[in-house]
Amino acid sequence: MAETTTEQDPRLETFSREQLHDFLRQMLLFRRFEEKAEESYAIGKIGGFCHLHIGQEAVALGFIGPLRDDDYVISAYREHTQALAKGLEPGPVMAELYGRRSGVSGGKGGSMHLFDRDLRFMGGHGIVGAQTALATGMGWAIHYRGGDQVCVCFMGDAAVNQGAFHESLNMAAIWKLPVIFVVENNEYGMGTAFSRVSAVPVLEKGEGYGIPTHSVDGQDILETWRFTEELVAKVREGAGPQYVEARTYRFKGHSMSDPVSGTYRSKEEVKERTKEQDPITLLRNRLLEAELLTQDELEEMDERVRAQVDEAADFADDAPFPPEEDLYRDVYAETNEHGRLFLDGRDR
Amino acid sequence: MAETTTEQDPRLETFSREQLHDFLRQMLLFRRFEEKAEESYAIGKIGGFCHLHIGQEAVALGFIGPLRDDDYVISAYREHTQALAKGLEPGPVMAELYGRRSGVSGGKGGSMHLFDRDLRFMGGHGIVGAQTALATGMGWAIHYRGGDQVCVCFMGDAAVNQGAFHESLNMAAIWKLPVIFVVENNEYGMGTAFSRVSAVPVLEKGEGYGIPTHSVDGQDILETWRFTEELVAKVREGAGPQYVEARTYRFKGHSMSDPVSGTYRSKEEVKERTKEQDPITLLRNRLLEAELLTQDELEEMDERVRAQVDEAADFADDAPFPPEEDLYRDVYAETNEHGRLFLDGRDR
Amino acid sequence: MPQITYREALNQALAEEMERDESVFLMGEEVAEYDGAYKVSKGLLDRFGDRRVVDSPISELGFAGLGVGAAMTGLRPVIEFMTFNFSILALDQVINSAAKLYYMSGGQFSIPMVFRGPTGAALQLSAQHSQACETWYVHSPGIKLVTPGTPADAKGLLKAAIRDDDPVAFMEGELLYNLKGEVPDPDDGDFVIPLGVADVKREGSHVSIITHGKMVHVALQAANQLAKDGVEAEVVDLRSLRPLDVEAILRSVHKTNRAVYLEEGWPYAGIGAQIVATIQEEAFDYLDAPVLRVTQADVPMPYAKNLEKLAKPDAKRVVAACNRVLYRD
Amino acid sequence: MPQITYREALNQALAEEMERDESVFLMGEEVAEYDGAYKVSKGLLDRFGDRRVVDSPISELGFAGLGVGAAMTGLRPVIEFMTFNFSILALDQVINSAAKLYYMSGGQFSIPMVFRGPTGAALQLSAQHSQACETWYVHSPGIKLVTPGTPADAKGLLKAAIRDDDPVAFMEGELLYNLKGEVPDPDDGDFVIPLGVADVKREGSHVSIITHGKMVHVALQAANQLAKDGVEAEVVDLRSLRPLDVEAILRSVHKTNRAVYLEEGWPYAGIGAQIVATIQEEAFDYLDAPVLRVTQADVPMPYAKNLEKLAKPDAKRVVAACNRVLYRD
Ligand SMILES: Cc1ncc(C[n+]2csc(CCOP(=O)(O)OP(=O)(O)O)c2C)c(N)n1
Ligand SMILES: Cc1ncc(C[n+]2csc(CCOP(=O)(O)OP(=O)(O)O)c2C)c(N)n1
Ligand SMILES: [Mg+2]
Ligand SMILES: [Mg+2]
Repeated sequence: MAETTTEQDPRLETFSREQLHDFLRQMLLFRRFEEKAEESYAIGKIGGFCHLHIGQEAVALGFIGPLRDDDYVISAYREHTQALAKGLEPGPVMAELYGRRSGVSGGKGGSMHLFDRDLRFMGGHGIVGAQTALATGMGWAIHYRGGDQVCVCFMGDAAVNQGAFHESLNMAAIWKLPVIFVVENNEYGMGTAFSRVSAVPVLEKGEGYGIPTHSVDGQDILETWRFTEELVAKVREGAGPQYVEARTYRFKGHSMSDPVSGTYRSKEEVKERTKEQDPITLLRNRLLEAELLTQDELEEMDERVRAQVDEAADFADDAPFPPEEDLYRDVYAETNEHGRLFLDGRDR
Repeated sequence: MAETTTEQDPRLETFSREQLHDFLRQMLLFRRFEEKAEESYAIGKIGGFCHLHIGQEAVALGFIGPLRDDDYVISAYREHTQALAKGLEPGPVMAELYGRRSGVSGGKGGSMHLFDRDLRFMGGHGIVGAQTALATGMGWAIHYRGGDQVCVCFMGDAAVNQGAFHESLNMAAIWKLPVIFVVENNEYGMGTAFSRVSAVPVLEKGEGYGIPTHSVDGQDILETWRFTEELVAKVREGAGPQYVEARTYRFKGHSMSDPVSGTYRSKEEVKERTKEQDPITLLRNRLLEAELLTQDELEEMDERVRAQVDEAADFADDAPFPPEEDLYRDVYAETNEHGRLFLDGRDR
Repeated sequence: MPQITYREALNQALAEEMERDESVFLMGEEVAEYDGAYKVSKGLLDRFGDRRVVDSPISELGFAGLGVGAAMTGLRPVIEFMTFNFSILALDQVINSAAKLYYMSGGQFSIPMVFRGPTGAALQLSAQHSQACETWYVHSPGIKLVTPGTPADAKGLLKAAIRDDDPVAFMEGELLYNLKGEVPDPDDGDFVIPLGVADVKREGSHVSIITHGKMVHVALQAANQLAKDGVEAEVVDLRSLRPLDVEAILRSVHKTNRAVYLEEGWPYAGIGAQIVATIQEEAFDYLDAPVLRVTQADVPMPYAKNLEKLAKPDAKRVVAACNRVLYRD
Repeated sequence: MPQITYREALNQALAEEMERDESVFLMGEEVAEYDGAYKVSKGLLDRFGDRRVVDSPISELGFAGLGVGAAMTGLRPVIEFMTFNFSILALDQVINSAAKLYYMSGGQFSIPMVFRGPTGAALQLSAQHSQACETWYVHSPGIKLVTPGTPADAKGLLKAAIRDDDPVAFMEGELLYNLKGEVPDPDDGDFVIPLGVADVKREGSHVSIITHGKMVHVALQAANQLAKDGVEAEVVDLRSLRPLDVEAILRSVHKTNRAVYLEEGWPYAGIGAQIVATIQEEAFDYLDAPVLRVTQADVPMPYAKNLEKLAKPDAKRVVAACNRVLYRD
């Protein structure tokens, strides 16, 4: 669990001031982005399911920031901030949430299905656990081509009970694929505490495959970042698949339509955890205490980030809806010359 | 691995002479039954897939013999001898292989789908790993009703890589269901050595669930039997699910249409293992050496068993094929009074 | 008769059947402590305890199989899929176990269980969460499929499905849960609707709009619009897709000589395809026009609001199809 | 032209495409060291090594998903299902990933891969191993489905499927593997048959027997029997079910005015249901009789030899259906 001590963290010295500021700025951006999404959802600009990543920012940044552009990242449906961490622009990401043509998936995917081929952000998947098999395929492809990239695959704690997870870890292990399976253990799958659906802790779910397992404090960006740097270096050198538990906490409800607390967790629990384990507050306090950040710098940073998010929202607002002809576009990559691909008899 | 020593096994004394003879007789029956099936398959009396259990008899007998009638047994498609061990009659089992109305599944199931509701032999399932989930359901039902039965679920080594296995073990663990998962590790899944499809040994595949794991010599009936007696007693008392590796070996090809050896395992390997690890030879030699069996008794026993199998084959030969009206029988248990259940427009 | 929601109707059906028969239990993701993702099982945990109302891990294949195994011993599991979209993971246990075990075992193991949850699209849930799953469940014999469109049908049919000795897929609709309608008071006795009986939701003589599930309401909307034009459409709600009330379909077509099938799902090998084939096999000489189908566009469901609207079948398309078979276009 | 088996034709296609394109690899159970459960991949391990011919664990969902993930990066996986029966376990990755990713990502990630293996029944493999899986694969848009019935079609279509930029389900037949037929010599140049082109396997003017996959041979048998009676049946082999050569179907029906669909699978929401619907939607005025279907009996496949024979569609039933649509019964 995250430290609340005021003793200075010796790791601070191992990062440059710019880097530390950048950590804070990025996590603030994630946070403000999600808050904006929350607002926009409330007024109907975003529809469907919308799962916020608030509280888990240090996992996204720490596990993605240290990657190279040609490394792969894949995730489930709670992936807005991961997309931003991989370099997707806030404007097109917000536009996707708004269902606009300029969205990162052309408005077809929405909140759960953000993609960017060039940045190797491989989605945004809605079937719990399914992305683990896709990630294994990316690991396979790296191995097949003899590259030294890695694939970071995020999943929630509840995903480890899926068969796909099991089959994927096994295949990754036998072929020594460069996949880092990161379980964001935020302790709940919707309204179900992990301890109610597993007889062992999350970390032990990685056993039985011959894969190294690790557990890190997911609220501490210094820890997740450094850990990832070191782990990725090993994987690039052939260490094979890795299983990582990132201990974190979901500050909001499961999705916008679910309550933050309720029968499954108490208001008090949420309040306490939110207060004590906010990755942004933790970093900010450390920087302030260590005099690596001034209050002014902080305020300016937050203002900049807010402006950036407002800009993203404006971009999304101004973006056009997809034209009608997009309905039948992108179903098939290859337009065969023969036969019908669509059997609905509608005019196209 | 099985002992080849001539020192007397102290465990012999813990079984009565009758019991030991019965072990031998039953395993001989299984063996002769399978040999007859092999013969019948060769001349076309049995069709489709036919997977023999030869070499693995001590697993079937040891894990089923100690059970009560009201305990459940479920398996995959290599289940002839398990059915016999649970008390199904050789005649109706053979008749099923022959596809006859008097077969244990009315001729509809065949070799892979033997069933007996009264004897709680729950099949005979053809999708690798699927039976693990069904077994979990039986465990659930026992738990639901507050009974002290157990469910023994057999699977091959290759089945542990299925998602269903993973999901099942997890559910059995969280609800502490009385299911004993027995992996018959005969080292191969068809032509694939287990070590090629798992980075860890079979035993470790049971890790990560919070379930006790065990490994036993599956060629030694004294071991499998005693082990099962003790384990079942514990499970009846609430010890919850168990994971057991029974180390064994497949003496024949994967199914009747596959070669015994080939690119995936050498003739020599099969020859050596067959010679040194035949569960029947091992028991017979021990009994002879310990003077718990005479050569005459053995011969008489084998003759009796052969007669029994011949009788079973005669029964099957004489049994009628299912009548045509059986085609549409047993699709639905409930004949609804309204609407059509069958949409083929055929006369029935 | 009291007006209750579709959600309450399902809840009543579950509670009554669990009360009546100790062998009925409910298992699925979030069904207990959370009262169900869509609150269908609200209060059942409190009432029946955690032995009979059980939260499962996210292991669709596993808990579907668990249900089948429990049913083999005579229990009557109700397995909730949070939505049927996720049940594709479980399809092997549905098709290869639930639907075949009775046959494979020569009639020894019936599988008296229900798989239930919403099918089809809600609003902007995009491709992986918005598909009508009927075809996957109806193609294989050995299983039954029920698709109630109103609160009364939801209650009466769910009770019948739970009592049925065969595996029944029971497909609801997210967008139906809040729908209100008259449902007989529980105090007035057991309200059970037998499977396999279609219901004429509106009488008419000019054209038959045949449909199932939540599309019933779209059909009625279309019929109202047509009525303004003097066209009286008959709306036949199949309610149960297997058993299928072929006689009711034929009765209507004999009367109207024209038919349109309306469904939420995709066209290729959809339910409509089967109904068209059945009608033309059995009522060919009664047909004055081809039987047309109105379906989802043959594309995965897009997220964008405007595209989603285009993709879904609506009353306008139904009216157009009716006009076409009436040669009024 | 050389006569080779369907198995050899597939093997040639795989070898040629792997030779031509480094991004093609083959993965599945027993495909490498064992040369394939049905020996389709015989010799490929020796020729291409274990990087490109890969034995997988029995993890259908996992390795199907692995294929999709690899395809997202531009590789061209050929994923073998030992039989498509087992692929029901993998259907989530087929439908929710392979078929939808291109759409969901707004056209960024095409999925250039092939799922292949036998579909339908062989001999006495009973219920879980004997089902035609076409409907499950064709219902959802985003995937293509090819079902070759002859060695030449097997080769030409597999090569096209591997080169196609979309996910293609390629369904073979256990009972076809030993079938011999003429296939152009590899030395005479690349032999590729485009997807979406039906093939008239026999010309005729009285009735159209439309079919796909191994049923082509049953159709031809039926046509021969009919010919003895003076009835000239046209046998239209669809070869590819999506894209679907609707024009070829209509051409034949315009000529014969009568049609029968023959398929190995079950009737309810089967391929035939779709074809019947399509024909009657688009050629209603050309039909002199209802389009009939000949399918597997609507029951799980029984093991007993005599029942299995009864369950399967055969030439006799096709002849009877043709006679019915010709009003000759
Ligand atoms: C296969 C499947 N089953 C059920 C769902 C519905 N569902 C969506 S998210 C979720 C909970 C997942 O929890 P977890 O994996 O811990 O991720 P978190 O939401 O906490 O990030 C469920 C049950 C789904 N999307 N896919
Ligand atoms: C899901 C599934 N995939 C593939 C098959 C084909 N198949 C049947 S048995 C088998 C090998 C299983 O090996 P193992 O589990 O070790 O059991 P054994 O045959 O050795 O008893 C395979 C691949 C199947 N029946 N089901
Ligand atoms: Mg979680
Ligand atoms: Mg084995």
